[in-house]
Amino acid sequence: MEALLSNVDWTEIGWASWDTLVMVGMSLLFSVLIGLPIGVLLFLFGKRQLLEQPVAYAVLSFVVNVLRSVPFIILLIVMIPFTVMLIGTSLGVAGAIPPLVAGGAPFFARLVETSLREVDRGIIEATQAMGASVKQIIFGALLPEALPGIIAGITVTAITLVSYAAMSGVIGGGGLGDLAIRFGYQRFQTDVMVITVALLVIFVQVLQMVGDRLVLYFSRK
Amino acid sequence: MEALLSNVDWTEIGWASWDTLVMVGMSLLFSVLIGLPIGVLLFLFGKRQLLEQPVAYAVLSFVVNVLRSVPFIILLIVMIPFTVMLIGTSLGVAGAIPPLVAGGAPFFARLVETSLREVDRGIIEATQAMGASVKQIIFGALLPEALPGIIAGITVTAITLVSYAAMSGVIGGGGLGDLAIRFGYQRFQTDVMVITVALLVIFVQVLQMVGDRLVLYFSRK
Amino acid sequence: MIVFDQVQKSYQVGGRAIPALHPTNMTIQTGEVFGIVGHSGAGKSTLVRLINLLEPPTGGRILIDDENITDYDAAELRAFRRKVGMIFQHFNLLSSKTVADNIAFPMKLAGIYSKAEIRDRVEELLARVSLTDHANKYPSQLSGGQKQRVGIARALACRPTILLCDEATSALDPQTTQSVLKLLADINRELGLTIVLITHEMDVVRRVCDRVAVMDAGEVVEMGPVSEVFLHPKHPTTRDFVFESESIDREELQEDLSKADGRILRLTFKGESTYKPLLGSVARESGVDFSILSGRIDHIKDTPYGQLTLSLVGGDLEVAMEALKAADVHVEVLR
Amino acid sequence: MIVFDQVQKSYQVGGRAIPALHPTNMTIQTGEVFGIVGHSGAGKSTLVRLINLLEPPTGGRILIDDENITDYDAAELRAFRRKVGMIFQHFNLLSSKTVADNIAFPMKLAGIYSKAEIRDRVEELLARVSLTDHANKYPSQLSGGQKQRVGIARALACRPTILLCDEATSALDPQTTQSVLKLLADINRELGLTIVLITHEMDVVRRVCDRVAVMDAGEVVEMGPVSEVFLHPKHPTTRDFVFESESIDREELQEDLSKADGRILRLTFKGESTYKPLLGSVARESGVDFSILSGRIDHIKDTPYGQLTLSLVGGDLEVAMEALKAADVHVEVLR
Amino acid sequence: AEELSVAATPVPHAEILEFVKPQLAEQGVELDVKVFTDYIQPNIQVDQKRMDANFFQHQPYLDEFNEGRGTNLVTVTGVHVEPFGAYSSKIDSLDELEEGAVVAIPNDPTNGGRALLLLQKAGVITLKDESKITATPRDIAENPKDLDFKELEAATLPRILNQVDLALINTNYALEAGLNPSEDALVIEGSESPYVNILVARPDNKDSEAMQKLAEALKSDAVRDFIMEKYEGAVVPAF
Ligand SMILES: Nc1ncnc2c1ncn2[C@@H]1O[C@H](COP(=O)(O)OP(=O)(O)OP(=O)(O)O)[C@@H](O)[C@H]1O
Ligand SMILES: Nc1ncnc2c1ncn2[C@@H]1O[C@H](COP(=O)(O)OP(=O)(O)OP(=O)(O)O)[C@@H](O)[C@H]1O
Ligand SMILES: [Mg+2]
Ligand SMILES: [Mg+2]
Repeated sequence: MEALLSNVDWTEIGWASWDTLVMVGMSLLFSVLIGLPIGVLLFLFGKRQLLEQPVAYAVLSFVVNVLRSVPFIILLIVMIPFTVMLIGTSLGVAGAIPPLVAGGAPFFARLVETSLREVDRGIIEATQAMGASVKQIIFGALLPEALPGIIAGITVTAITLVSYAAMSGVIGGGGLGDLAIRFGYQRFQTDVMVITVALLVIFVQVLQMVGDRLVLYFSRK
Repeated sequence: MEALLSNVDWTEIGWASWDTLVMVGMSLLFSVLIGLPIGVLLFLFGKRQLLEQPVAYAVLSFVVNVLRSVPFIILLIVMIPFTVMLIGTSLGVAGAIPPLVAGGAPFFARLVETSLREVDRGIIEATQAMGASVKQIIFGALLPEALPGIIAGITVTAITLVSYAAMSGVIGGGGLGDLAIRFGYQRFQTDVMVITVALLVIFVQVLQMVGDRLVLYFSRK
Repeated sequence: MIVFDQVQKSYQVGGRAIPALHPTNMTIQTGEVFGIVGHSGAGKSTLVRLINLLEPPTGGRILIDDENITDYDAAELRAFRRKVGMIFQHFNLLSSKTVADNIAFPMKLAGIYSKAEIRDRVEELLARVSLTDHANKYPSQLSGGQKQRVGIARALACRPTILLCDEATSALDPQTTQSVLKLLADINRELGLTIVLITHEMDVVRRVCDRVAVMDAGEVVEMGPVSEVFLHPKHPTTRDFVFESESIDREELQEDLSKADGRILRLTFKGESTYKPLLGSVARESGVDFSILSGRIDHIKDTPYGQLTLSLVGGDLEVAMEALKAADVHVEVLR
Repeated sequence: MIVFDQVQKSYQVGGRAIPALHPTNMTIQTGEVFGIVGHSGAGKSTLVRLINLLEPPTGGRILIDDENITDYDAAELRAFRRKVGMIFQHFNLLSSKTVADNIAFPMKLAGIYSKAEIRDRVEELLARVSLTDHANKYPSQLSGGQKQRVGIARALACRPTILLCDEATSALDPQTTQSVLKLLADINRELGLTIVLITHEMDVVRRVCDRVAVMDAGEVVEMGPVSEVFLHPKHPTTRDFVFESESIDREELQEDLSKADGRILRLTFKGESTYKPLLGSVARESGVDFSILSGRIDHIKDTPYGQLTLSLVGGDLEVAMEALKAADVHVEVLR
Repeated sequence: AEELSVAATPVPHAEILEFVKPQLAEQGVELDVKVFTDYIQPNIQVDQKRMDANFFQHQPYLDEFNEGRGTNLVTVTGVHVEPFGAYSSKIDSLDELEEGAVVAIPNDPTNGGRALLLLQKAGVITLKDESKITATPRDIAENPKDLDFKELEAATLPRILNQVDLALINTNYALEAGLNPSEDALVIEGSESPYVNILVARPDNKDSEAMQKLAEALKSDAVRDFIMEKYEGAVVPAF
């Protein structure tokens, strides 16, 4: 056992776990905060929808697509000046968060758009007939009705961020994924790789289970 | 102009575009072929669903989660023996496809699961009442009813595969994303980076527009 | 007052515009209960959904209290809709909210009610539609009629001045229907609520409507006070509805008539004459024997009316006819 | 033959089991049209959904043609369900299929029909429910009644031997209802189809049902031939329904009675006596004058019946009563 | 104490820095080692004064970088060489390379060009520009055996050795993967290699006291012994 895990530095793994937690947690928070309104706008501006606005839709959709097309590593790099401006550094865990958000928010926005499209038109109509403003329709009807789908979207986004975060080693981000790449891939320390991947699996599994629970809890159909 | 794009080798960019197309196209095809049934099973085995099977669900969900937790670079590496077994090589464009599928299929499966959950229960019941087998319910009712959501899921998966494919340089996969990283980033040829990223943006934009069209076309609600 | 001025509506189906409502002129008075009947697909729902602009008209103007609502901007339209309650054919309840929250929803949207007011009003409405026990259920846990009652309570929550009902009692049993109608009639009387009511149940029209419009294939083919339209229908579609409501299918009628002997008359009484002991005295005076082939004595809103199909045998027919006519009874000779 | 043997059903609401159907015994004969009436939330839909096991019972056995369907494995259950058509309260049409494809769907599922057979049958059914013009529309482009007719056509597509109708005509106007009922009655007569029919319209029960069950709060409180149950209701709930169907609200009745003079009788005729020229001759013989306060002459399925509330003034009351009774009329003295 | 932040790749640079950390601490210099797995950021960070120095590259790469990015980073001192070698699981000498054999080389600019230069030195190919250190397969002038070059990430190469005829692998990766450079390499760079790994800083801090203390420490005998003992020939001291 000792020999088997000879390369494993548990303190480092502890820190890496914490880093992953912080990176994923913070970037998920901001991805949701930024992606949700974008997703709602994408939905509202879409064809045959409440605020049908072909031009606004095209522009927003284009911006989202640009962020989604740039390979994440490139995103990490080209965002550096912006990241520095925003939070004072582009290094480490903190520096990884803005690019993660830049990758996660447009992704989540698309999932939100898809969920909102599933909301029964009759319900939107009924809310309109009550004289609700667009804002009230969003918060009173659209979001509550689409909640299970949106939560499932948050789960998928969280897990995607876990795998994005693994690439943050490029800018010294660290975390479990980076550890797996640095030791497992570049240094051929399979034991470290197995342990870190196992921790990642556990982390993802927990995220998924919590997500599934919440989806079930909020499903009223 | 000449000087501005002095580093750009258009033949190479042409090839890289083709490589990206092939990698994304093929891996999308297989991701959908494999992810769709997994997504359907995840849905059917889920709580309060047609074939409620807590154990089968847990196992399947776990496998999906494992594939989703492993950082893509690690996946590229650990899959090498399997890739060689499957298609005889783990190098280049062909070698990139199995890991891309391993990353894309579970991702798509989750999106399918979410879409299917939005299908009206009454419709499933009506189909059951007609004496439909589970297979008939799936193909006759579930999939057609969830089609717009599933198409939106395919679009999101395709775009995610584009960004995964950028990492395939690790095993010599190539493609536009890899070109952007190797030349634009590592060799400071900003012109190459701009061109390749622009091509990626166009590619993603086309994918999204086609996806949006299809979603609209199949939306009957 | 709701005025339709050449209002029309077509839907796009496969690229072609299919008219669902031909140009229509119509006036609904403030405070009246206005019924709309018509065959399935005639355009009733379309017409009602135009009143609060859930469907934008493809032509014409809609005036509500002399304001052209088709000209409204978004804010004006919202303010207008706040005063209009709507009960949907398919209920359209929010699946994510409990029964109580569904009813409270329009009040919350209005933003002018205190928490306590909302709670009290919801409780009151729940009691009115007998759903107090189900307050915390979600719509998916309700029976069809229970869902419909939630929709009714929700439409009434903000005390609207206009109420649009699209088959508001179709999923309800007769007693529940009756209590809902009573509720609507009470509000109509007390607060002058204008009610526009689509229904397939002629009893409902008879019981609560002041005026009725009959629609057929996208057109209003007959319109007028209920007693007028029901007792003296002019358009074939209207006759269909009225006969149907008398349970007299034409074929059946033919059959019965062929079995019966003698003269066959259709009598229509209205108002107090309905309760006069007429038939007995006529029989005595003229010596005719009569049997009732079909018929009904009932009310239209608060006016009693009766319609009987009789076969008369023997005696002096002329005398009998004269006596009936003298007593203010409308007589039609069917054979 | 459908037999319920102590069948019960409860739903889980917030962790507690709420009974929706108390243990029930019941037999529905093959080839009969069996009506179910009851107040909203009484458990009618629940009962019907138990018949094809859309809801698994929480207790008891359901026997269909002497086979215990609760014991069926998946394949047997599927084979059984193929023979049972169901019309849903909320239609449950597939939004992704056209009208024609929705109707063809159960035939495709059955897998025993050729393309041509399916096409012909769909065309025939479309014509029967008057939707030929709408064959290529999607459900979202239909009116409420049109959707319901698609549901009806779909349920009939595979020529089932049992048809479950959950308020199958609630969204239809009287004429369309009538033509649908005629369609059902024809199939019932020609092919011996067993029909279980939930409805809120007493006319529907009267017109097509052989027997009827009245439900109240999860229990079947009265059951029997329609004429029996309708003309001589025993349970208070049944009386509610029957009185309602006569449009005689009890309050109204009290009011009318108080205005009328003399004796008040309620006469019930059944069969041929309905058409006898009785009233006139009685009036002549006994010298009484009568006015009809309310009432109705109509059919229950193919049997004519009548129910009249009369007030009698003057003359010899005893003689009149005797004459009526002698003519096989059921007489109730109300005042 | 004075603080000195240094960006480094994990092996062996960060390890060597960690080794001298206690020694420097005694001299009043607190060393802060930040590990990077990337070859661009360490230079950028130093140039933008967010870090003081870096230790991961060799001189040719630095020159290329300075030119490409317009930076002005300077060498403080050379420390070690990581000799580059060619390995195969199929052949025992470069002469056995067949027509159209598949050759895998790293796809990053530092190592890709270096691999081609090594092949040129072994007489297998000729480059258009014989000393271009960022050469790619596009820059090959003569390729008599018509070799099929595959570019992969450096750390992947040992893992696909059995799928190709020849792979050019950094010694550190070869070692990690259990290869023995002195025995298994068909050809390997000598210690005269121009690719000495260097400590890099900016002109303004290159002569600072702390920086000089670090440079001295890296060239100490203790470090020499540490390298020899720990890396067994995969890393060779260059002082
Ligand atoms: N899924 C469910 N969960 C909890 N309670 C339910 C559920 N479905 C029905 N109920 C309750 O069971 C009772 C009977 O419902 P059911 O749908 O059988 O009524 P119904 O007689 O068909 O009424 P209606 O005429 O209004 O359709 C109702 O009180 C209803 O609230
Ligand atoms: N969104 C739509 N697209 C196309 N056609 C439509 C649409 N909505 C309604 N129609 C058509 O317009 C006509 C009128 O529909 P409407 O819903 O007004 O009928 P209705 O009188 O309410 O009928 P019902 O009593 O069956 O509810 C119908 O023929 C229907 O098929
Ligand atoms: Mg309608
Ligand atoms: Mg029901």
